Amino acid sequence: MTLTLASIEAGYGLSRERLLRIEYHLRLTRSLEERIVSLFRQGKVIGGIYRSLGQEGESVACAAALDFSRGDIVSPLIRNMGSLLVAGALPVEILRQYLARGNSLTRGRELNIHIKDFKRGFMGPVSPLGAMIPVMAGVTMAGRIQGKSMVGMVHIGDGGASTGAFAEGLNFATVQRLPLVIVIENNGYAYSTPTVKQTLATRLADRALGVGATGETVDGNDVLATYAAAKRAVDRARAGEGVTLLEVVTFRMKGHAEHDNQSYVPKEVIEEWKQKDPVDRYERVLLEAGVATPDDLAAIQARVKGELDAAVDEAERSPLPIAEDAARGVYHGDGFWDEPR
Amino acid sequence: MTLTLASIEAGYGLSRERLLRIEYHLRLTRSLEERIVSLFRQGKVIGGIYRSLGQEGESVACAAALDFSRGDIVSPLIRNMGSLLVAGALPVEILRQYLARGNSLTRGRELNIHIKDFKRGFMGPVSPLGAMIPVMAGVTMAGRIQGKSMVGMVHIGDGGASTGAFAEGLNFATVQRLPLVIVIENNGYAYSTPTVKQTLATRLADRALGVGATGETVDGNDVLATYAAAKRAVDRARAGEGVTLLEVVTFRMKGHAEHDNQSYVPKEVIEEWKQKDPVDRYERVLLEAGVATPDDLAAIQARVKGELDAAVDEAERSPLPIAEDAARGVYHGDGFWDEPR
Amino acid sequence: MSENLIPKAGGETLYIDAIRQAMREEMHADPRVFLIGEDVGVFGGAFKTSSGLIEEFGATRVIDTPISEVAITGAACGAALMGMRPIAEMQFINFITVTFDMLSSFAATSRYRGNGGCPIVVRGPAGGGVRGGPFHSGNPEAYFFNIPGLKIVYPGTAYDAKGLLKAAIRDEDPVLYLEHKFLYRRIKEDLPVDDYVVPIGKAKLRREGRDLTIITYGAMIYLAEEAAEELAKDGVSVEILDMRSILPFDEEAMLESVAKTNRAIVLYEAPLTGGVGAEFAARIAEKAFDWLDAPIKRVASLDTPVPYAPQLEDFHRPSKAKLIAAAKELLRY
Amino acid sequence: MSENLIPKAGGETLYIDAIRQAMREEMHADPRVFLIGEDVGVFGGAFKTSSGLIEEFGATRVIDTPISEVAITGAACGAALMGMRPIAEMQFINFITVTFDMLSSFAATSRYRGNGGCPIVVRGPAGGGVRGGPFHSGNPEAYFFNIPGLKIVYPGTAYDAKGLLKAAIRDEDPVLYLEHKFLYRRIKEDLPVDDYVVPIGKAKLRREGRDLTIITYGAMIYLAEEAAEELAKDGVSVEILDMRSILPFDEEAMLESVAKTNRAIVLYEAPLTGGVGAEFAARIAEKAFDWLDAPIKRVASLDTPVPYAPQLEDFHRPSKAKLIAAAKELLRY
Ligand SMILES: Cc1ncc(C[n+]2csc(CCOP(=O)(O)OP(=O)(O)O)c2C)c(N)n1
Ligand SMILES: Cc1ncc(C[n+]2csc(CCOP(=O)(O)OP(=O)(O)O)c2C)c(N)n1
Ligand SMILES: [Mg+2]
Ligand SMILES: [Mg+2]
Repeated sequence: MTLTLASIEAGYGLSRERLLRIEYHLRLTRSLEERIVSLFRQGKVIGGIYRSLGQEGESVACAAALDFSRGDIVSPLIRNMGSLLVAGALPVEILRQYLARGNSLTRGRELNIHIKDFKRGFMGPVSPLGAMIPVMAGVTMAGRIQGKSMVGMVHIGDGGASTGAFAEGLNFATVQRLPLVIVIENNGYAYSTPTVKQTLATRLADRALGVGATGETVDGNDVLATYAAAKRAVDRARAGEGVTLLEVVTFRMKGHAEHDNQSYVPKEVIEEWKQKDPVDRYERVLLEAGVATPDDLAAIQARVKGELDAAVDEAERSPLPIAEDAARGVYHGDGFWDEPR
Repeated sequence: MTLTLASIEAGYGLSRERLLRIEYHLRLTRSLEERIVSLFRQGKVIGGIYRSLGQEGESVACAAALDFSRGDIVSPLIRNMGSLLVAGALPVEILRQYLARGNSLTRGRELNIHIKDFKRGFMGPVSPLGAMIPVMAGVTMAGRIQGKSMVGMVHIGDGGASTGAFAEGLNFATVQRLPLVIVIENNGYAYSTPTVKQTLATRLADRALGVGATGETVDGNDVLATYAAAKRAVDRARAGEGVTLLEVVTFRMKGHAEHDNQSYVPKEVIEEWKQKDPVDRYERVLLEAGVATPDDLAAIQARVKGELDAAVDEAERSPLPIAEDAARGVYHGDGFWDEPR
Repeated sequence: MSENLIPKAGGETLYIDAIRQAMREEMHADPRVFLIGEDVGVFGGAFKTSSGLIEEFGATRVIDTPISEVAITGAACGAALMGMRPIAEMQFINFITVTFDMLSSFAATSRYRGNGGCPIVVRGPAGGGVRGGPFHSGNPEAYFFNIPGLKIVYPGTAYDAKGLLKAAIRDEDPVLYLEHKFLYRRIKEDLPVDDYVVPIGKAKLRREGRDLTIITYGAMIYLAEEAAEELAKDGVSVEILDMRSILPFDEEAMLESVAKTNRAIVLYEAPLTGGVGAEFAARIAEKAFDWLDAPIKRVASLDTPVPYAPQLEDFHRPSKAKLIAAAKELLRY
Repeated sequence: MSENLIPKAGGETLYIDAIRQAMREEMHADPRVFLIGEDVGVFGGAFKTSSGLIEEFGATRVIDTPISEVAITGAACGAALMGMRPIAEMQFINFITVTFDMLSSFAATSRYRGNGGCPIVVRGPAGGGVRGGPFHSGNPEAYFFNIPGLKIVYPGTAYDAKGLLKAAIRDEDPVLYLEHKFLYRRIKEDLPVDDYVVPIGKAKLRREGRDLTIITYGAMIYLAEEAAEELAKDGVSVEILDMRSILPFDEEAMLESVAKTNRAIVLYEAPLTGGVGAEFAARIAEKAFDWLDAPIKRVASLDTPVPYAPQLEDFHRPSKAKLIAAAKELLRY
């Protein structure tokens, strides 16, 4: 079967505009991360960076299945910068985090993508893995009490799925039939620990079986397939059919953080996954289906470059935090969070 | 097929002697608990009591599948007094716990069946549900490091299976391929919460699927079937085939504790389960198969009565704790635990 | 909901009923308030603290959960961020340790790190004297006391139980609310019919005195009173300050009282070392040094887990005798 | 294993290598010792603290685990009861809060309730100053300080890091071992080649002085020294007591020093309120009252989570300036 725009529209319900928007977000994610790496090398980033190279596909595709106009909320992990961008976080907001600026969303108190804005529909994680599953259960539970038709989506890794918080949250959300999609990113490793040392299960989606949720596994580097699976899960959630545990199979193409050279990953494996790069694959689909021309893709990259030039510039010009502010905004009532920055 | 001693021996590998020993432990458990209830009504029990009526079958059958001479260790829950007795805990030791005596195994510091003796092969739980799963994983891990061929068995309820500690312990023990049998007692309720509010899963044994363990569900009120399933699990564990999650389906015939009149359980359900009483059923099998005569059963009950008369007497004559001892034995080195009591 | 639809209670009220009244009235007054926990709905809670609430407010606002303290408190946090006012019950407060991370990492830091205020209440039966043994007698306030972003209260009277719970529910930040299970059905007070709150962070002077201040909270206020009565017979005039709120606590009231009496005993039910009372003593030692005529004494439980047998538990706990001995030592000073 | 097969190390040693040396030597000397944690094996630990150990001792004694702090510490407890000597690593000490219940309910109470001693070591990188933000800069010692049955140590030197870890591994009770990640590669000392331990519960007088004692531990000993140097220029003679062990702690050494200098500052890196230093101050206020010529001051971090940006974190933390100001205030007294 030859791919055409019509066949994609029929199969996935995605218009040309939305397909190109996905492409834009894929490129935006990858390029923004490259900017962050280069700022890091210049010594401008405070703290570490955690790459999502190779995982932009599932991040963007899953978030694209949400409907932020209906109040949907996504809670990404550190390697889901793409989800945040789809939800409407601005590159400059993410850059200000990495540069620890006083006018960042967290005012320099927190790092990388740990940012929240419910109006736009996102909430970054806390570091303890698993914690966001119960929290997002509560977010969707509140949505239901409030009569909203919102859906929640929360990401967890193959490693994070071993936490008790994950297990409690999954079971709790399932038995309460909450409109929550839990995405397990099986990217082969948790820091240096391969998934075979994390669990004997071969399909992480099978955790769903034990609690009565719906489970599904999808090739996370296939953007359209991932979108389709995420969309099914979101639709089920919105229809009141409860929790889906969606396993996206992908690969972490860089070490855990910049200092980790990934020596524990066999070279062939990295080579193999390079061939499966989600952005390359997606672009081939767009070209093959005649959705976009090489010029269209170049135009998108040019747009991304322009936006990021401006964003980096703005971030670097952003003010540093005021030292004395460290003492404020712990509790309600001191006005800190009402002051403009 | 008519049941005979020979068919039971062939099917379950249980000799007449062992079959009668199981009967003895069933009766001992039930009768000991009745004694505790009567002491409770006399106001002699400190704190509460948690009945196992209706669950003696699975407690005794599961523990009977262990081989304590090989160093096996069982960690029961509050409703598994039967497991302790099979492992060799003495009725007087359990009574001293309830009466909070100074010469109890815990010297009056802990309650009911929270007692431990690794030489005999048992360790009671702490109250936080789920905690014993990781702990027993560690016990079996140590056994393996030490080159022992021991097996561990740990009990958890339908309610306790919702804890993060359970999930972490199950996954950890499974991926480490530890010789551990985890028994989930699905007795219909966790305090007042029916299993349908605990989880959407219909088979709790399916939690095994999500982590790559072996799962099995058995009628916990069928003593022989439960023994057989437990024996399979123990054999697998000893053979290095890893963790089995064994769900025993049973029913809690009394409230959570003595003060709970179980008003939330439909009368018919209780009536229905009364018909399935594990001790009655087991005795019918023994009689039908010609393993025992009514006189044999009466003799066992008489023996139990005699032993318990003596045990209650001894427990009631046991000394109260010495107040000043409360300050001692927190850390190693003050000699407290070396002193006889 | 209009004011006059809110059912007013009051009158002779047990400590435990004060808690229920507070929840009920707040649930009437504010549709954002809901209760979540194990057996809190159909069963009305292990201690019947929430009995009747599910009948009145339905299962969407009185939520029975699996045995999952992390999920219960985590869901409360998520709901709070969405504008709700969850009350999460721990069946026994001991089990709050299971979800320590959710409270310390997520809830306590939420506002500070720009994630928004996280106005949850986590409440549950605390305290000993009920022969509950090591796992059902806990006083965990000190575990959470070095975690900025949390608030902690521990009422000793029915009046405060109601007023502090209302304040906690209305508070914009996460509050740990410890209720003393020994007091549940032993304390009965005449409560106002009209709505009131007891502000978090304000101590209550329970007894005025001249010679010595006992600074305490929770169930220990009654032990302090017993000791004060006895000391009064010897002509010693004891002042008793019920802190009620632990984080934040009423430093001013504490210092004021010590400035007057010049002698202080800090009394608490948790083990001595590392208890909340250490902070109280440290503040006095820094800020009321000039007024002190004697060392600051502490009376607390032994540095051991809580034992089960009555003889052991009684020896473990602070006693009137220990309190009076400490007082006499200070007075001789 | 015969004595002479135990590899001796020593010489110029980084703080982090002192930790590795201690584990390695104890693993050689005692087959019951093993290490368990996330990425501790093949990768050698997130900070490379255990690098080389799996090559030397194999995967049964250096165990890589799933991300399951409850299982890691719980399994350590179970193994300890079986006679082993497990060392459980938390990748960052912050994540110890995930398994608070296992440590407080199970491990701490085990001996007391007749379940047998539970000799585990739980260790992990603690402390701030590394721009780790709210979740990678924690000093959680106070959370565990009101839990009898646990021990807590927090070394500030390479010598103590090695000697205290050996003592912790050999201890018959559960020990939380906090290692300061800022010091890992910044502190280097000449260590003895022969086996030694630093006994748990003994403080170390780091600097003798006459006018004022700074009581501290962990990385703060260096801040205390900087301040002492500066104060020395003004002729002020500062004594510095490095507590090293927090539970139990060396009350005697503390009181002795205060008896000599008559002035005390308690310095710690955790937030002020409810910190371990409150207990130190309270003990002094009770037991050294007669010797005190001035209030007991505390210098600690702000009562906030640890912020990420350098400007904020530096303001949050104790500083030389704050310490000197506190000292001067006491000296003027
Ligand atoms: C509860 C907890 N334990 C340990 C850590 C330290 N840690 C941070 S990321 C990480 C590995 C995560 O692996 P995975 O969940 O597979 O996500 P990935 O990095 O592959 O996206 C670990 C162990 C943590 N953040 N939280
Ligand atoms: C972590 C934790 N939360 C709450 C409790 C309080 N609690 C004690 S028993 C119980 C119900 C247990 O139900 P289940 O696990 O099904 O065991 P059963 O009583 O039916 O044998 C609860 C909620 C506890 N012990 N531990
Ligand atoms: Mg991963
Ligand atoms: Mg049950």
